Amino acid sequence: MSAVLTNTPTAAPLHQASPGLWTLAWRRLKRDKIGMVSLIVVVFFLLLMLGSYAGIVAGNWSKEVGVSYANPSFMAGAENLDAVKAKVDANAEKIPYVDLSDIDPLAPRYKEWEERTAKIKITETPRSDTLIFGGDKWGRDVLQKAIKGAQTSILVGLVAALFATVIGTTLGAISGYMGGKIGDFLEWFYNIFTSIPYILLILAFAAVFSSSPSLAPYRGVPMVVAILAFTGWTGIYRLIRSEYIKHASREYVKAAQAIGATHSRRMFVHILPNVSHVCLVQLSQHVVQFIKAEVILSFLGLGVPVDSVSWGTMLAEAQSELVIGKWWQLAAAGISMAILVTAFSMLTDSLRDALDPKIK
Amino acid sequence: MSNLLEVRNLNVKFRIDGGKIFEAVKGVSFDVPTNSTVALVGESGSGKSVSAMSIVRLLPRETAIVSPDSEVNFGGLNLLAASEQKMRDIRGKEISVIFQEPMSSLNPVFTVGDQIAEVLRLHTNMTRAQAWTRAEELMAEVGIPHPKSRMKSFPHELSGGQQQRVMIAQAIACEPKLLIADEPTTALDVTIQKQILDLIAKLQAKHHMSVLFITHDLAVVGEIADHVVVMQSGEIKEKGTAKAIFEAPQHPYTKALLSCRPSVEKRPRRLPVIDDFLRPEGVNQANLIERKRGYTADDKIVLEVKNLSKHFSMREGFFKKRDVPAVKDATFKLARGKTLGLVGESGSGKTTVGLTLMRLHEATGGEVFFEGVDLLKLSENDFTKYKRRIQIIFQNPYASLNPRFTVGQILMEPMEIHSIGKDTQERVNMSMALLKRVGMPEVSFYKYPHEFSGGQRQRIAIARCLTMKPDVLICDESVSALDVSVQAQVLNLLQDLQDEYQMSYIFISHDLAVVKYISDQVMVMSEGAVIEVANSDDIYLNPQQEYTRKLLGSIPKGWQGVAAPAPISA
Amino acid sequence: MGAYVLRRLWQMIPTLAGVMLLIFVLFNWVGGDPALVLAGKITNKEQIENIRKQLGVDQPSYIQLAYFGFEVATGFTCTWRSYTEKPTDSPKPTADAKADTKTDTKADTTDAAKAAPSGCQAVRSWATNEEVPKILTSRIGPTLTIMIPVLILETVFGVILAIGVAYVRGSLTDRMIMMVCTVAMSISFLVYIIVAQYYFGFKWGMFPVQGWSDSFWKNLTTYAPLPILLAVFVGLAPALRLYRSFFLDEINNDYVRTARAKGLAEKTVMLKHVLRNAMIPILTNIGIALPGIFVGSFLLESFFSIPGLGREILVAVNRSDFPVIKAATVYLAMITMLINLAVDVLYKAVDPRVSFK
Amino acid sequence: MQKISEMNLKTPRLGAFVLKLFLSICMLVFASTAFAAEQKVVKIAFRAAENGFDPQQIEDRYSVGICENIFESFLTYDWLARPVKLAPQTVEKVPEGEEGGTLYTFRIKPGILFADDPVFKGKKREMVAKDMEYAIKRFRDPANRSPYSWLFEDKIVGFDEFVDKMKKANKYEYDTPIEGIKVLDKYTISFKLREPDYNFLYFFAMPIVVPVAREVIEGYPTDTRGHPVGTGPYVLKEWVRRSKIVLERNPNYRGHTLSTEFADPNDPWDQAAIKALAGKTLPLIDRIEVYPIEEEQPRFLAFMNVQHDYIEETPLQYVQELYANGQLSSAMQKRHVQRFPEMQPEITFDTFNMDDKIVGGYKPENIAFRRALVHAHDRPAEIAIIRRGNAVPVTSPIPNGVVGFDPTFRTMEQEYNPEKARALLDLYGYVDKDGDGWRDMPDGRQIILEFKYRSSEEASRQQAELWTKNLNAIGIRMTSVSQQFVDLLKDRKVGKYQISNVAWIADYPDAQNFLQLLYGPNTNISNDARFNLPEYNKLYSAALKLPDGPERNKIYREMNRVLTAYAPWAYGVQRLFSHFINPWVLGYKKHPILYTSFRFLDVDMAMQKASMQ
Repeated sequence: MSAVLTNTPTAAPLHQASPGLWTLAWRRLKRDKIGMVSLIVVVFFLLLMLGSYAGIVAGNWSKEVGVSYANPSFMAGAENLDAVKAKVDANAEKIPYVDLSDIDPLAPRYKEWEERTAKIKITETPRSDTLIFGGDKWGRDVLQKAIKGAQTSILVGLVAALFATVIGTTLGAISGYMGGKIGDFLEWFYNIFTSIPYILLILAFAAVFSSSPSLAPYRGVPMVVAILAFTGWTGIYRLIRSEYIKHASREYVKAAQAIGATHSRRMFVHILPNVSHVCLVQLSQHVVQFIKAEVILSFLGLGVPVDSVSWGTMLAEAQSELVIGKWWQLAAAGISMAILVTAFSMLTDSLRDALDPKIK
Repeated sequence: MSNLLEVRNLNVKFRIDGGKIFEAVKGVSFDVPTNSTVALVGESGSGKSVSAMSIVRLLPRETAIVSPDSEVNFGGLNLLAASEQKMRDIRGKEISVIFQEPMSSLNPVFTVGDQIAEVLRLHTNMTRAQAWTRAEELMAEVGIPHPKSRMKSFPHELSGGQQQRVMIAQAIACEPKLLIADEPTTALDVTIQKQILDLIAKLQAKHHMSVLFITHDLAVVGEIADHVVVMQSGEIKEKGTAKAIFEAPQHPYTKALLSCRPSVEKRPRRLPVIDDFLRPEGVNQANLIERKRGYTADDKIVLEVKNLSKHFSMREGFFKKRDVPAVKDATFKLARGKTLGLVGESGSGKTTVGLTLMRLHEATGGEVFFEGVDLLKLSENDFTKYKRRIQIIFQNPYASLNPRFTVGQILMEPMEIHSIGKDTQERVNMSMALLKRVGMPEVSFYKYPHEFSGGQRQRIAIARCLTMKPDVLICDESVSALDVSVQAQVLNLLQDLQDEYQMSYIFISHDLAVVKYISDQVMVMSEGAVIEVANSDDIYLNPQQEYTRKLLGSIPKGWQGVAAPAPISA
Repeated sequence: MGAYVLRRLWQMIPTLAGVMLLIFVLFNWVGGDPALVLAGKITNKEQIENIRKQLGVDQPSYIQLAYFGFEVATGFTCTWRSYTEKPTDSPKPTADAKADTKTDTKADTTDAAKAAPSGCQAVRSWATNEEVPKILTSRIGPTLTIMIPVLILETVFGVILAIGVAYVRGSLTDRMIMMVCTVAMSISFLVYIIVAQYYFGFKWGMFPVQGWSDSFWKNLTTYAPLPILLAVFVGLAPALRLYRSFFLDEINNDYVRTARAKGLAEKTVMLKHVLRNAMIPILTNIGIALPGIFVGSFLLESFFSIPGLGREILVAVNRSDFPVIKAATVYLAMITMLINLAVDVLYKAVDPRVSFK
Repeated sequence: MQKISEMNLKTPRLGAFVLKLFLSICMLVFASTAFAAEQKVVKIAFRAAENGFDPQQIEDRYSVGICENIFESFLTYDWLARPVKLAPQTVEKVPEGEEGGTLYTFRIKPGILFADDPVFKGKKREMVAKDMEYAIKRFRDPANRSPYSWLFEDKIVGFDEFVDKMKKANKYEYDTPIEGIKVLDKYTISFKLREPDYNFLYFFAMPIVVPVAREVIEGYPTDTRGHPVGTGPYVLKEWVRRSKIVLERNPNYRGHTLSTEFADPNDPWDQAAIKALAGKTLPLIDRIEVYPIEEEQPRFLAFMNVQHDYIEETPLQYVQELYANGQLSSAMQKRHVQRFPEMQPEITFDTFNMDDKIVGGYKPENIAFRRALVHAHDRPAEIAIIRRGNAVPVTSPIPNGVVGFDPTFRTMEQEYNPEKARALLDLYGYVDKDGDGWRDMPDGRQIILEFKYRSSEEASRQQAELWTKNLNAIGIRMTSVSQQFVDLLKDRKVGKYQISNVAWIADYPDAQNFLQLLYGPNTNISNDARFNLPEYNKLYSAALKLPDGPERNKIYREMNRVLTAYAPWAYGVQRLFSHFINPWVLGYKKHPILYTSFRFLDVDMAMQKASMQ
């Protein structure tokens, strides 16, 4: 339709782009202080995520800049727990090395090797005793790690929610709009998923996906996303379906039918924009839900692998650290997650208020 | 006679979105004399309900602000300043209220007996058993059959009329001095409306109470009111005795309201609208000339419907399905350039006829001939090219336009689908022209539906149909949701367009007066069956069927002059 | 109503079949090779083949599906052999295994070309060889010991608080409570458990750190309180938010205005009219949550060493103990459907508008 | 008593009835607690769940650990002897290998009874030679799917043929005799081996190679794992699978004593054990409650909160809390808790897939590549951080504590030295050829290594992290893939991996149990590195034919040298476990091979009661 607007006749009276419903919703949102603050926090996290993705932020998260479990700077005075050095038996040092030269295929080049070795010098950067928010067991900066963890967790949450929304919306739209046999079939499909308790469904999917040899290449983030999306679409489906049923009987859709609009046109051009706010709210709600789920899955070892750090793997690691008094990783992961999730939930509430035509 | 209630300088404001303030009632003052009926009349947004609710302080407390210098004196007490405890004693005992939607106004999970007894137990010292017995008596008094067994019914088990009777029983239980009736009959069918109005009148007389009757319908006012207060945009335009208002209206708005509503008796060429009365030159007398209506022998028939039926199937018990007939063997003809009115109460199947004709529902049986082709037998594809020939305008102007489309998109969509106009530019031009034709500024093209009022939206919906130049236009309750003044404008527009394009209308409405005004022929339906089809004048003057007679008899007669009691000085 | 219940039961069949199909597709096609789970740390091909044969995973998938259906229907599993091989002598029949002899005699006469069951016995866990139905029934007790109090407390507190909050809606108190709820909901359950177990259980010694006994009372009074409190605390915030929204929805209804117009005090309006109506969506919500109590909270159960179903399922997931997961899923799906039906029938008690058609 | 109840009968008022009921419940509760107090009870946690107690069906340490107490193997280990030493348990003496180490004859002590069970129909059932024959046959019955069937594969004369015959008949006939297993009389059984095997006797010290009564196995055909009936000191009293195991004294048990012959006079633990247990008829503990707790925090906190008597294999991250810088924490000192350090006969290692195109191969450059990886692997960091100091590096596949361990075998080839690693890679042409910053193969192929690790195990994950970090540091690209335990096993078995880490604990305390992991013909069975070097295979076969002694040790040393040169494994560590024992637990001395200590334990009940909740 944008073509229409660019082709407007010059004769047309002076006009200003009239505010559509989205614009109005945005205006309403702008008036909502809590909503705006939440939005800023969420956007901040998203930028952080993009930044860490691009390597601008927390690019050095895996660098071991501190000693093991370096104290947070604000606790600089506290006793640092030195990693226990391997106790080497003093006698062992005196035992001569075994000579392999008679059987070692590398023996002919021993001398060359030694010479080269002498030339190589690897210098280690000194490690700091304190880090801003403390260090983990390898001496990595917990704050950077939390940012990197945010990247994974948010990515998983966002992408899984996006997929779940797409699945739920598509199926819900078809079922709600078409009804009849197709609707019955999709309802059946939906009933299957909902008659299994959600936790069990996730665990069953996780058990199967993670032990499937054919899915092995997709382990890690893609698999967590798939597990969450395949199990999490049902709520969206239900809502979108009822919205479609409601809208399909609305007069504007009847009017579209009357003027000869095709089914797909009615489904996607007419109804979809009118339920899109529901999708959006569902999307943001599911992001929250999935971020929380990712944490638990990762904790159980069914989520992302440990080398791609996430809030879940951080919490799994931090669990044992609390007992030995190294609380900062738990706090970093827990608090950053709480901030994002709180902001996201509040944004969802505000979005719902702003977008819902009823509350206006 | 003294005044039971005096409203003085009532100001009510609402906090709305974005910290803005909306002034709903601006300095309203009126009296309700003892033992009389005062009607508060106005169109939507006039502030009539807000005024009434602020008397009993039932406005939403989060948003409503009643200005402190307002006064509502009831028996020497300023209700607006009374304690909440005092108000609770007054509500339900001294002043009762009945509302527009009886279904939602009754608590769905309690029996009606409980709900009536509750108010008795609250305000009197009756025991549970006494209250129950008294409630039963009240049920009988408001005319509910088998009150004993009905007491144990839940609201949803009663019909709309009975529900409203329960509301009334509840309201009069403690013999209040004042009954506030907020549009109590608007949601009801015309025959039920009459019964409820009669009941209120009867109870008012019997219990010597006063009634503050809020309505938009002047015809109803004429039947019951002693005093009339006319409101518009939060202000009182005129107040006086019913006689004074109906016979000698002073304010142009009152005059307009009185004359723009179609009546059964008169059928001017064009209905007068408010603007007519505000102009110095007044109403164009040429428009008031009576229009002749009716089919004639040489009318060309464009649409012929034979034995049209539509059944819906409902599930019942284990596996069983039951057919519920919505339309039974409807047969009628539509002449070119003429209007067929379809009247009936809710559930009569009149809307189903319209939707089935357009194949928005698939018909169960029958034939619909359009230019010799049976539309019902066509394949989906073949039918597409006929779609533009028959169009429909729906009831709810707020729901029939896609809120996410601009008006331009709405108007151009059918043209694109049916390849009307050779390119976008031409379509834009045609849309602009049509907008102008239906009385909308061209700039509307770029706006969204939510920026328009109900009447304007209905114009846009009409313009959308006009893009396809249809032969038949089905108006499904198209003016029912509009205020009377707007209704008149839209009816005029429809009439003008018919005159201009020689379109045929199927005009579906529950409003007998409007149907009478606009139709050449009228078809009366009841419970899916066609009761009677005849030229409109014939049917109104000389109904053949008992049902038709009953229906016509229920039309509020408006001000009859004789029925009203002697005016009482304020 | 009888007809309604009958029809609903009838409608469960395709859903249940679907659940079984889903589980089958998931575990038999997507899932890994179970034989390797069962093989030990030193294995050879022959052993693995032998296990595959015993499990029947070498059969075509439609036979496996039929076999799975049989398992679900009867709770029994059978050893599958192809027709060329004769079944072994069944062990001497004992009270425990009456089914053996019956199916064995049948197997002798089975049509060639068909796979025949022999040596039927209850479906067993791959890991512990425990009968799966027994696992499910014996683990349900501890789970319910935790979850029923959780559900009751959560509902009671949720409803009471929600009424209170809805009563002062829009006030600062309301906004603060809602804010606290949102924040409380944002912290991972894991954090709560880890921190609470450490501080309440260990540091401050208010509760035992973990454990379970054979005595129901001891469990309920000693071991269950901390997990229950945690679950209630975590569940309360979302419940409160949800119930509050139910109350607010109801408050905006016309009948509330009618009740006020009658002169009822705000308290009566809330506690009588609104509460009764809000109970309908609340009941729906409980109905949705109810099947979940059978699964329990696997996190709580593993952290507090509660021998419940959730922990069992988690262990099964970690060990790829497919029979346990499959059976738990199918049977819990059945329970869920029955609970849903029961809730729908119960509706009638709360909502007179419901009619069974 | 009678009088009281009569009185109550005469006043059948509800109140009185309730009162009586209440009183009797109180009495009952009191009585049961009083009774319970007389029993010596030990409560501990297992770190993982058990699978059941049919000795011929299980392999996990926890189930086997329970079996140790219910069943009795022919031989066992002397409780205090270090290094471990075989001792007779139900046989009269440890037999000598006859006919060049191919014939072993056991004479069972008469009068050893199985625990009572309904299948014995009230009669006492004596354990006889036939029971062992039956048990051995069970290992290869396909129905049992025994993970240990390999013990008796290619081992006893006629056994493989017997199994083949049974398979053809599709019927496992226990009554058919096997040539190599002879029941000479009621109490005598002999085994004839195909090849000499001096480790064969160790099999008979395994708690799974134990006689079982055929009536029991056939009496509970569907649940033999739930009905263990043995001759051991304890019977399974209660079993809530995966959450509670209760053992109680076996009344039919004849009792055993602590042998002090090989005790170390300088070892305080030995002396404490002697003081507590010597001369007494064991066992002293009446009831043992074992709770499998898989989460580490609760298992640890349960000990800290004195819910359990001792904690074994304390999670490493918590050890520091109790024991740091060579001494117990003050809190533990106050509680008089003792720490028992234990080096178990196990090692961790990373295997390279020798068949892989990048990490495999026997050519000098292949060897150089692997050796470079080994040098790059920061084992000191692994020990310090992953193991938190609770480990020592190993230099050969043979851990300390098994027969054949050579404490003088020290190599520099397995030591962390990134400079050497870089030099070696440069030397053999593993340099960056395409300019992407990562090293490539000498022939120009890209190197992207993949490290497969077990997803549910924290240490395994951290190991993956460390490897990735270390290799990236020397310019080799590596990614890590987490896998469910089962899949990892499978991929390793079929050679679908490049590098992966694993641990191996001794089934029996002989080096052969470890060295077989690299024996060429064991590829696809246990040789996950798929290492197949004729030199090594020859040495392995030669060692098999020799009894323990300097001659065999020489061969072992040679084998270790070969392995060091070819580097099919990167050696990891031998872990140091810490067990913490409350002061009322007496005589505790953990045996390196046997998993549980209940049979040689006592408790100071007064102290226990005062401290435990």
